[in-house]
Amino acid sequence: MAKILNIVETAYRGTLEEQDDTVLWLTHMLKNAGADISVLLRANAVNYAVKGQDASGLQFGDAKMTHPPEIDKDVEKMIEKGVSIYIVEEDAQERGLTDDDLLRGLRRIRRQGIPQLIDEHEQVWHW
Amino acid sequence: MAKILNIVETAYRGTLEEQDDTVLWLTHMLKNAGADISVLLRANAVNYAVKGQDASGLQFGDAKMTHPPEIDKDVEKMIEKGVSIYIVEEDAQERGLTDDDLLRGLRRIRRQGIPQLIDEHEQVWHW
Amino acid sequence: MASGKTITVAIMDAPYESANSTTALRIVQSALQKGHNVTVFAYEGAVNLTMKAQAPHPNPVKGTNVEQEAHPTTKDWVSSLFKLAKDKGAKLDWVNCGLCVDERGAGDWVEGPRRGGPKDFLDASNASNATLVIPTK
Amino acid sequence: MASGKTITVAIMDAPYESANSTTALRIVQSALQKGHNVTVFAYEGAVNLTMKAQAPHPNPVKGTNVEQEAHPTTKDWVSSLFKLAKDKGAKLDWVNCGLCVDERGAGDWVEGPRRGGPKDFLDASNASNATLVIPTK
Amino acid sequence: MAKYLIIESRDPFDSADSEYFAELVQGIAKRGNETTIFFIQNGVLPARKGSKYNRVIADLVKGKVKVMADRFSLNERGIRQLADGIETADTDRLVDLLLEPGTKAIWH
Amino acid sequence: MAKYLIIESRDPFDSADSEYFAELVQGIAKRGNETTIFFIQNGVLPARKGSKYNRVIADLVKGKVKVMADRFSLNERGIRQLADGIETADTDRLVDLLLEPGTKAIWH
Repeated sequence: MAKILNIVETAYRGTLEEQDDTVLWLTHMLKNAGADISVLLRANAVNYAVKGQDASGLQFGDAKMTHPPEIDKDVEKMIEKGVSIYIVEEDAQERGLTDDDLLRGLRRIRRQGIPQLIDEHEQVWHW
Repeated sequence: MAKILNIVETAYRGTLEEQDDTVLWLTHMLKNAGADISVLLRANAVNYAVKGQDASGLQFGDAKMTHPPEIDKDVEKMIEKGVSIYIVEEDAQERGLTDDDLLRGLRRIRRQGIPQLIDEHEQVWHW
Repeated sequence: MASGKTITVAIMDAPYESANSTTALRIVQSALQKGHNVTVFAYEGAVNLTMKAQAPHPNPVKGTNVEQEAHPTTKDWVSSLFKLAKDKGAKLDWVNCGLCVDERGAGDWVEGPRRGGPKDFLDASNASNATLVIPTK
Repeated sequence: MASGKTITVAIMDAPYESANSTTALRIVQSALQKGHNVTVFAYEGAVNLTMKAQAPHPNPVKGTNVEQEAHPTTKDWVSSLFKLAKDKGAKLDWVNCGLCVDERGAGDWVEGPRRGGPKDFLDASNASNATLVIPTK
Repeated sequence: MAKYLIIESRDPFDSADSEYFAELVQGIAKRGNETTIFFIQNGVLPARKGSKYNRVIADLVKGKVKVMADRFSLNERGIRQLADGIETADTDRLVDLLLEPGTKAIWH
Repeated sequence: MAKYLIIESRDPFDSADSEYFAELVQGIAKRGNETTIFFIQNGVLPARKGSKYNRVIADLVKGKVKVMADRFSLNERGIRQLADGIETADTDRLVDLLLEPGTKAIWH
């Protein structure tokens, strides 16, 4: 079975209406279907690994959004399931993120290490 | 009636399926409806003013695309109808465009002149 | 209470694809809540926001069924905004661009919106206190 | 003539919104023309590409009627690709992501596509000679 | 003199147009216009204290541009500490700003 | 050693990610992989001779990356003169490259 690397770059695209990030959701589904899959969070998607993301409180007329996206929890669940979640250190630093801001269990990678990571996977899907 | 400035920045988004650029098309419709409207082509949309754009030749199975977009001609028609089409000189230069590449009848503007242009219009719509 | 003021908003993004759609609906919500009239010109992909056939779905990742997941649909959000307008004595005029509807097959929509074109947007803008264009990329 | 090779392509963009959709269909066209099998996994907005209710429209800017304008619809392009596959003895397997279809109300489509989910994409990819993911922004 | 309400939904990490746009906003303010920039969606990302683009915000503040950030977008991204000079606001406030007489609203 | 087919649909004028991505492609090639970058859609904009980003293309060529540009996308934008080192191609060619054994395709 092919080793898959899902590279997630685009962040917060339609997440409110979807109640999640569609690529993380897809990754989770593929893992559940037996895929050998890892995730690389890069560019703005490093923010998906920030603790305490809170998208609650939306209301349109009398329609309250009772189940907002909880992307930090989605990432945590994937880590618990054994999905390796890599995060690009420079991308996090540029965005003002410190270790205290980030979830536990992430795998840090430097930009210069990405070509090797890509080489180690048979399928590389950049979303 | 309000003077409107339509700023077009995004380029070639869905133009093949639409057979035109949807914002230029909208501008043309608004002009026909009596609007006092001008266009500022900036960023990649300066390429809409390039002569000889040719999107012909697409075919899917036996479905030939007989009426491809002709964005240069659409811009020309708007100029003929009296719509002022401004183009940002630096944006054209950065993209390797010379005067020979561009349609006639455009109004050149430098980046530093854009705030004044914006001030001269009551409605400024950035697409 | 109705303020007598009107805001016109043009939107272009298809549902579930962009943060813009939710922001636009938040702005409409805030305006109606304050009693302002709102005209929405739904252009291109945004005409899909109001499609009647939208249905909530369960979430197999979380193991929730349709009821537990409470997945929102944009058509329901728009319907709620129409109700809010009525409650506030304000007017919500939602114009779906007709030609955009045709090419997308998006003509069967919830109660409230009407079919129109660019001229409706221009007329609304001229008659409004403020116009905001929210483009797509 | 059928090559026996298979390409899997994942797409996400809604019709009329992005250059990606047309490029994806160009790639499918080239592959089928060469006799390769193609699996398309239409995710999120891309499930709207095949909607039966799509209809061509006239162009009031050019003054053309529906016939003169010959406005393409993506459903017709996809239908033509199914016919091309048949002519070449190749297989086009077009999978519309079911949950994406539900939330968009995009369930009534032209002949050819089938409903599926992420597992279909994974299985197709594992059985393919090449996989290409065309994401959206 | 007019009032400008610039709504910035893009961020310089992703959009090559974002830094130029900040300059444009400064150019508008320099002509004596009362100018507000309102960060929303990913547009709030540079607002986190310590981000690489805090200086762009500092320049805007120095250039007499009023800088606001949408509270919901900040919470959504877990942004708790803001760069100096930013006021948090919501869409209720945005609507009030939109309706101030003589205001031109530009979304980016 | 693998083969990489990188399909670049973005351009550095619009996308702040585009220049970094060119570096990533160089990094992949430097590991000894046979690497092709295929410009398509707005991704062809830097390929026009005289564009500000011709140097990025020159660096790729120097770094042993094969550089191709989609002919349709070039014509669509009226790009007639290309920067040095670029081969024009079409989606037929792209499909052939995709199917070369051991090829990983990455779209950007």
